Amino acid sequence: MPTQHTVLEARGLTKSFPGVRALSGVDFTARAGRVHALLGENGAGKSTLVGILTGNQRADTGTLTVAGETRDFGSPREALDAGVMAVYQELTVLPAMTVLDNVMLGQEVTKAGSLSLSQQRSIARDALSRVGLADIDLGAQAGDYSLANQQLIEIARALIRRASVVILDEPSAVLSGDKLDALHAVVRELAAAGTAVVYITHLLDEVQELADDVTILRDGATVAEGEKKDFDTERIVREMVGRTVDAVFPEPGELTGDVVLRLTGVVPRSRTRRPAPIDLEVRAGEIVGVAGLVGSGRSRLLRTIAGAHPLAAGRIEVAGRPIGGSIRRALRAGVVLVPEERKTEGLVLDLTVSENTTMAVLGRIARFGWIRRAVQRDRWSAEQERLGIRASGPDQETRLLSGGNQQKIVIAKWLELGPTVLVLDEPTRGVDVGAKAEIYQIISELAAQGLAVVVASSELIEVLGLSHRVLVARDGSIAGELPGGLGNEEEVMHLAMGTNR
Amino acid sequence: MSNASAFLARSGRTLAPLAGLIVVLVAAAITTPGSFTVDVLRLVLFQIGLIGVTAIGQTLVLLVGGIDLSIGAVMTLATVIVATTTNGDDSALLVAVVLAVLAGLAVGAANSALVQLRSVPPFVATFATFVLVQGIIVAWTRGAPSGAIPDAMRWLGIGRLFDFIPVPAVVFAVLAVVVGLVLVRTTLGRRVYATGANPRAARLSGVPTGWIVTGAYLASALTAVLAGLINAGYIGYVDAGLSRSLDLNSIAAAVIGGVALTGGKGRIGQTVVGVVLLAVLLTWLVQLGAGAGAQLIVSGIVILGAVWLQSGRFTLSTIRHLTRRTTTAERG
Amino acid sequence: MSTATATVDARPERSKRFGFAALVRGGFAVWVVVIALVVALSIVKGGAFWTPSNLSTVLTATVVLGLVAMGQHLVILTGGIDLSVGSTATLSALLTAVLIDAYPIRVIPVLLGMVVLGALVGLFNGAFVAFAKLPAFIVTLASFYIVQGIALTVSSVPAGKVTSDLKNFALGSLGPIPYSFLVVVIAVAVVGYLLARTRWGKHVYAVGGDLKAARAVGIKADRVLVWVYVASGILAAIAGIMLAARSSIGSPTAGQGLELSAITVVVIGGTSLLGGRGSLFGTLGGVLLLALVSSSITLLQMPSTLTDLIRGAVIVIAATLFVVKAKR
Amino acid sequence: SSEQEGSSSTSAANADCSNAAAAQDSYTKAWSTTAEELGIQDLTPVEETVCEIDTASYKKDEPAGGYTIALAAQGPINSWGTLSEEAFKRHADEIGVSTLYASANGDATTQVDNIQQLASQKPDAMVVVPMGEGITGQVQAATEQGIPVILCSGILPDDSGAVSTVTRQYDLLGSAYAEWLVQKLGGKGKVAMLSGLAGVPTAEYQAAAAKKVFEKYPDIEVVTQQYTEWSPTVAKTVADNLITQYPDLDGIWSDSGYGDLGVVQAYTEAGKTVPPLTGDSSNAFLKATEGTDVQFALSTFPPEMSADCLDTAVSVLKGEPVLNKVFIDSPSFTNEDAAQYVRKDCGDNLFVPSTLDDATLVELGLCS
Ligand SMILES: Nc1ncnc2c1ncn2[C@@H]1O[C@H](COP(=O)(O)OP(=O)(O)OP(=O)(O)O)[C@@H](O)[C@H]1O
Ligand SMILES: Nc1ncnc2c1ncn2[C@@H]1O[C@H](COP(=O)(O)OP(=O)(O)OP(=O)(O)O)[C@@H](O)[C@H]1O
Ligand SMILES: [Mg+2]
Ligand SMILES: [Mg+2]
Repeated sequence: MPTQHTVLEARGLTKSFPGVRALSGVDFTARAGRVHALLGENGAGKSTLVGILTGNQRADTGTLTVAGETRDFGSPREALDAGVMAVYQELTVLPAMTVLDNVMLGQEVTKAGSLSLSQQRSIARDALSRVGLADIDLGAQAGDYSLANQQLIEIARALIRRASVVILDEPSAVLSGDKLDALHAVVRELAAAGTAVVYITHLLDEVQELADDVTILRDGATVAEGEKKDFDTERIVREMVGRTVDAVFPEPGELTGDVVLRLTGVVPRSRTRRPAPIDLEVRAGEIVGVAGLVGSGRSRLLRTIAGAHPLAAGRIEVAGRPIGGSIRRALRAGVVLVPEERKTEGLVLDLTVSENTTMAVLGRIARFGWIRRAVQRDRWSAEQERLGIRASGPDQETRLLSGGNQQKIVIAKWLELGPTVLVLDEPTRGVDVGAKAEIYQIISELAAQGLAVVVASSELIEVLGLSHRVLVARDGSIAGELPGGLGNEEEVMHLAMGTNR
Repeated sequence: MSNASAFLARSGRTLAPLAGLIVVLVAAAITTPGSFTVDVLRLVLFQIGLIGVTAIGQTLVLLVGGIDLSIGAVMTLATVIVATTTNGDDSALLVAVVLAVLAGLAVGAANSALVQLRSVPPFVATFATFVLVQGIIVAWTRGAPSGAIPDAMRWLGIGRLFDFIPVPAVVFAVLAVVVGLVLVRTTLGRRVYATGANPRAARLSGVPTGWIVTGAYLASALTAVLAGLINAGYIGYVDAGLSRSLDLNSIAAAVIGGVALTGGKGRIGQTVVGVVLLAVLLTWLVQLGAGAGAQLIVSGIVILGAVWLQSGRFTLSTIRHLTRRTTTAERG
Repeated sequence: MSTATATVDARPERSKRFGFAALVRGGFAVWVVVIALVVALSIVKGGAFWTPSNLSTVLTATVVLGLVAMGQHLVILTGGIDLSVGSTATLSALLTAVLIDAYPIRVIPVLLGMVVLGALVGLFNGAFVAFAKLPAFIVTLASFYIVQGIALTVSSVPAGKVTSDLKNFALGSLGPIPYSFLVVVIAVAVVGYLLARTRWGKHVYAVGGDLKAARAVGIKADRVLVWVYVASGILAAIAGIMLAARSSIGSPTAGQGLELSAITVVVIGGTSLLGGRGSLFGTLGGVLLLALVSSSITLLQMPSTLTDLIRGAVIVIAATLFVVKAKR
Repeated sequence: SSEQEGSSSTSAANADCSNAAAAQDSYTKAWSTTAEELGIQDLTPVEETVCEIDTASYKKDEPAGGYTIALAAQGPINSWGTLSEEAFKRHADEIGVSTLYASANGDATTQVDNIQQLASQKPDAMVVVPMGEGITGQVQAATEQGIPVILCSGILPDDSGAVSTVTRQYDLLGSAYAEWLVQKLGGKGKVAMLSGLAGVPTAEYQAAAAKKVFEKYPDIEVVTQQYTEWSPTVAKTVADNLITQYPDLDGIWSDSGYGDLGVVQAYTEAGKTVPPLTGDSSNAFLKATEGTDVQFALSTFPPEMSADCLDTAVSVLKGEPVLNKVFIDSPSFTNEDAAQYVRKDCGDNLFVPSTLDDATLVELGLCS
């Protein structure tokens, strides 16, 4: 076994974005030949740390030492030259380029200036075999492959560059089954060869299986660090969350209302396979959770309900009236969507907070098309108070707000409309812990006031904790239904992966 | 703190073209000292009117993330229609103007259809309609548009308000104020900005983005028709030769003023500054007696300089970046 | 050292290798139209279309546009646009004639000088795009004005004279193949090779496809961008040389309007203006389409008043059919 | 070699120059007529070698369907182009010639392709309306293929290989306008020059000839040269600027009557006297200045000369001797005779006087 010396060490890193303090004092050490699990809730700052270690971002303060030298990477290239590389959470696979070109990108093999195709092919073929993609067509466009295979392609790319530190940011998020096994084998292989592997994941089973060391971030700071043997799953969760888990979720209210939302034989349009039809009824006051693996079709189902994704078959009714297929019809019926991608779909970041808040009710704050600014300000103040939004004033640019406050503005925008069905997709993604609890509280109160709520999340605990009942999505359809409340995690996972019974 | 720096950045964006304007004015004062007269001012005002009207339409299209290269062709189309249908007869003017407006709307609709229904990049779509409209004019008039411009129209081009301000400048001012107010103060304007800055979010919020984009192209075509009428009124003839070049002035004006080519960012006020800068520049260059070559060179430098100044990479953010780096160094 | 791991399901999720979308993506769609047009012309004009002199006419018309379009193709692949190519070709044409002024001994140095000139214009564009991070549209619009202005300052009238060798090269042909076509063939070979078989070529696609991703894998994106504009400038300058050689003199209006034709050609060839996606094959099809259209208007003796109309209609139709759908 | 090519050899056409005296006479006559028409005392012809050439080598028996003659035209970008094309075609019908034609859309680069394309269709002869010197090489190529080329309404360098050039002389127009202006101003004053399009020979040659004339008079000051794009709109904008910048301007040399429309408007609207000006004779200008005391000298660059070009081409094919340069003699006049020329029944786009018959002009929508 190679020596287990420290190859990378970060001390006291801080980093602020407009409105958000992403890192506030992170310490981190990676050692050769070991798999180091970097853990933390959504928004804890893991990816930001990766960004700094790889030269994509610059720390505001703090020091970084790589192979004994103090470094301040100005570009990913400098980091790569120093032997630090990453497989990013956001894929960097270029869909229009071939698999071969993607794998070899940035590390092309040339002979006299000319790409050496045969050598490239054999190198790529070898790397792809190691991640389980031995049969992949090197000449096909990468965009034609599933997200999971693209993720593996990207990992194959990382294998070729013999880096001393390899960071994998949530590589398992889109993988399951054989593909996950293939990934784990590769990680072990890398560590065995003396590479320092930094492994970011939300799956705690993986930590137990793979990790040698553990570092836990909370709210942008290192809260615990040590060898894996000192961390059992319970401790990890406690350190990550910083409080006991079930205290966060408000108790789901009594169910008394009528059915508001009804789906009969709904099939969202799909480019690939035709999923089984979905039937669903949601009552006023009810919170229905949707769980599933990445790419299982949660978002697609939610978008279909809100009219943002076309319907291939079936009927969607609100209070008995059909609404399917059109955003504007859905909005008129009071079906509103808090989308997964807050920045690209939820908000117009260039506009002010009050402008975003009133975006869906422009007709109401205006007289003959003329916006009454006082009304706009009033609406903003009302929502600010109701949801506890922290912003400097009605004219603050939305871009400058923190994730949680931005998310609250998306919700505020819909509350202004007076919705009957609230559809939330990943409502707490990129939201810090404090704001998370507040958002849970808001969702639960809204349900109690008689809204029908559908909420999807990749965080199992969140779906289970919030909902009256949980639907489990698999392969674009609903694989089963379970009662809400914490404790069903394992069953949900079985349903999601199709491994039960 | 962040608010203050945001304010600085924002005012930097607005001040940059103003700074450019001042530079040009100073240059003019030095090189052609005789040109600071009331008469020259009137000339500048007229230029402002002529360039400005189309610049407003162009700004709307830029705001929704498009670009309109077909303006020059639509201007000529309007002139030709008025000349041929009226043949100088005042009583037929109304019908002619209606026809010109309809023709303009048809071009705007074609642009919008290409861009939205077929996802043709606006640059290519509007260039295609430019060539097509050009072709229609030539095929229709056999290259020699006949007819005459009614006298009633002349007022639009050569009239003066209070015996001084050229009517085109007044038309531009009114248009700028109206469009400016609509953009900033009405639901329509809000929807335009939302559509340009983030079409997906806007659509999910119930904004009919398709109609907004269509509206922008239609509005741009209408301002082109108006500019065509102003031109016809100014000279009183069908000047078909004018249409053979793309009208890049409207784009240049908006861009100099700081309207973003990427959509969703820019105020009419910025376009106005850009228009004034361009008008002063063009007038000054003619006054200077600069050759055709020098005029182009200076125009190019001014466009680049103005945009560079506002890019923020030139001044404020660079300074901020530098200060931040030093503090890091001190603490590190 | 590689441990054998299980093979996973590596079938493509969707296969877009066939069908209209794939045709467009691969740049084949426009060739379908080119072939249809050739068939139609063969039927209507019989042998007249296939005479060596007519073929040579069509091929000659592809030379200047083809050179400029290839540069534009590179720039558009990176998600940029180059409006200055027409002016650059003009300035290069003018200076070629003025500086050579019929002295054979000056030919080589002047031609090299023109290539350097093109590279300098490209460097100017590339530097502002890559380092000042200004939109390519504005940077190249400005240099479009500036370079045209310089050309008019050099001479506002046609001036200079190339040597008879240059002229004979530009005007001569070997049966249906004009000598000047050789220049395009070489340029296609070079650009095609650079794109397909060099590291730089791959990086061009990567920078256009996803700038952040390209940087993340260590690509020197700024450098790639600068070189792309330099290449475009050089190709435009060579196009200018061809313009001068064919005219035998230089003119300050020689390359007017080339930039828009070039952009049009690239787009109808199936290249996305958003960058990262496009085939050189399609761009060449676009060049041939425009050359065929303008030469067949004369071949078929269509009324001259319809020239612009036909050209406009072809562009609109081609754009409608062949533009790669932009993802919002 | 470090020698400049073609610098020593003089025009090859001179070698077989015959009957030179008569030809030369016809050349100087065009100058004296113009001088007379405009009442100019002193108009010295620019030196020019005109002579008769033997065309026996181009002689070709007329085929059954008549000769096929190609026209590389300017294209219908303005009424001049339309009229030029129309006159050519009508005359071709009259004399039983079939035509091929191509439109350059006003662009030299396009015309290069046009000439090659037309040549590939093997016409018996080709008439080219040159869009610029840029086409010289291609014209040479066409002649080398054995197609006699007649240049029409424009000139190219002597080595273009064209058999004959049929045009109204640019030098004559530019000089005559300048001399008239000088005489009007009594040899003393400030003059502005307004040319058409920068870089286009039609504009630049006339301006160059005018500058030579002005240089002869030390008291004439050319204060500025601007471009009008042959557009009254642009000309008016330029004139507006002239009024403010040079309030004491004495005369305006311009190559375009259509552009002059803008000048007249600008001065009139500013309440100033229109300075004496020059240009080609557009009906619009005559109509606009009717009944005013604007002083002007106009000459003509008749589009209908394309018919003469066609005749010359046919002569060449028949082996009849032609002149190497046929300088069209066409009317010039001043404001005093304007009433004779104005066509109130016709539109603004007409160049007067037109040799096309009224029916044709009506059909083209130029007259009613
Ligand atoms: N470019 C940015 N601009 C503004 N805020 C940002 C930016 N990048 C990250 N943030 C914010 O910084 C915080 C930390 O984000 P980061 O992506 O590092 O979290 P993470 O731990 O990787 O979360 P996840 O598990 O969801 O990937 C979040 O609040 C996020 O919203
Ligand atoms: N960025 C993407 N590019 C291509 N296909 C995608 C992308 N995102 C999702 N898909 C595909 O769309 C289908 C449904 O995805 P959907 O987003 O609804 O799933 P999800 O369960 O919400 O996953 P996620 O956690 O990514 O939001 C899947 O087949 C998936 O592969
Ligand atoms: Mg992350
Ligand atoms: Mg999702």
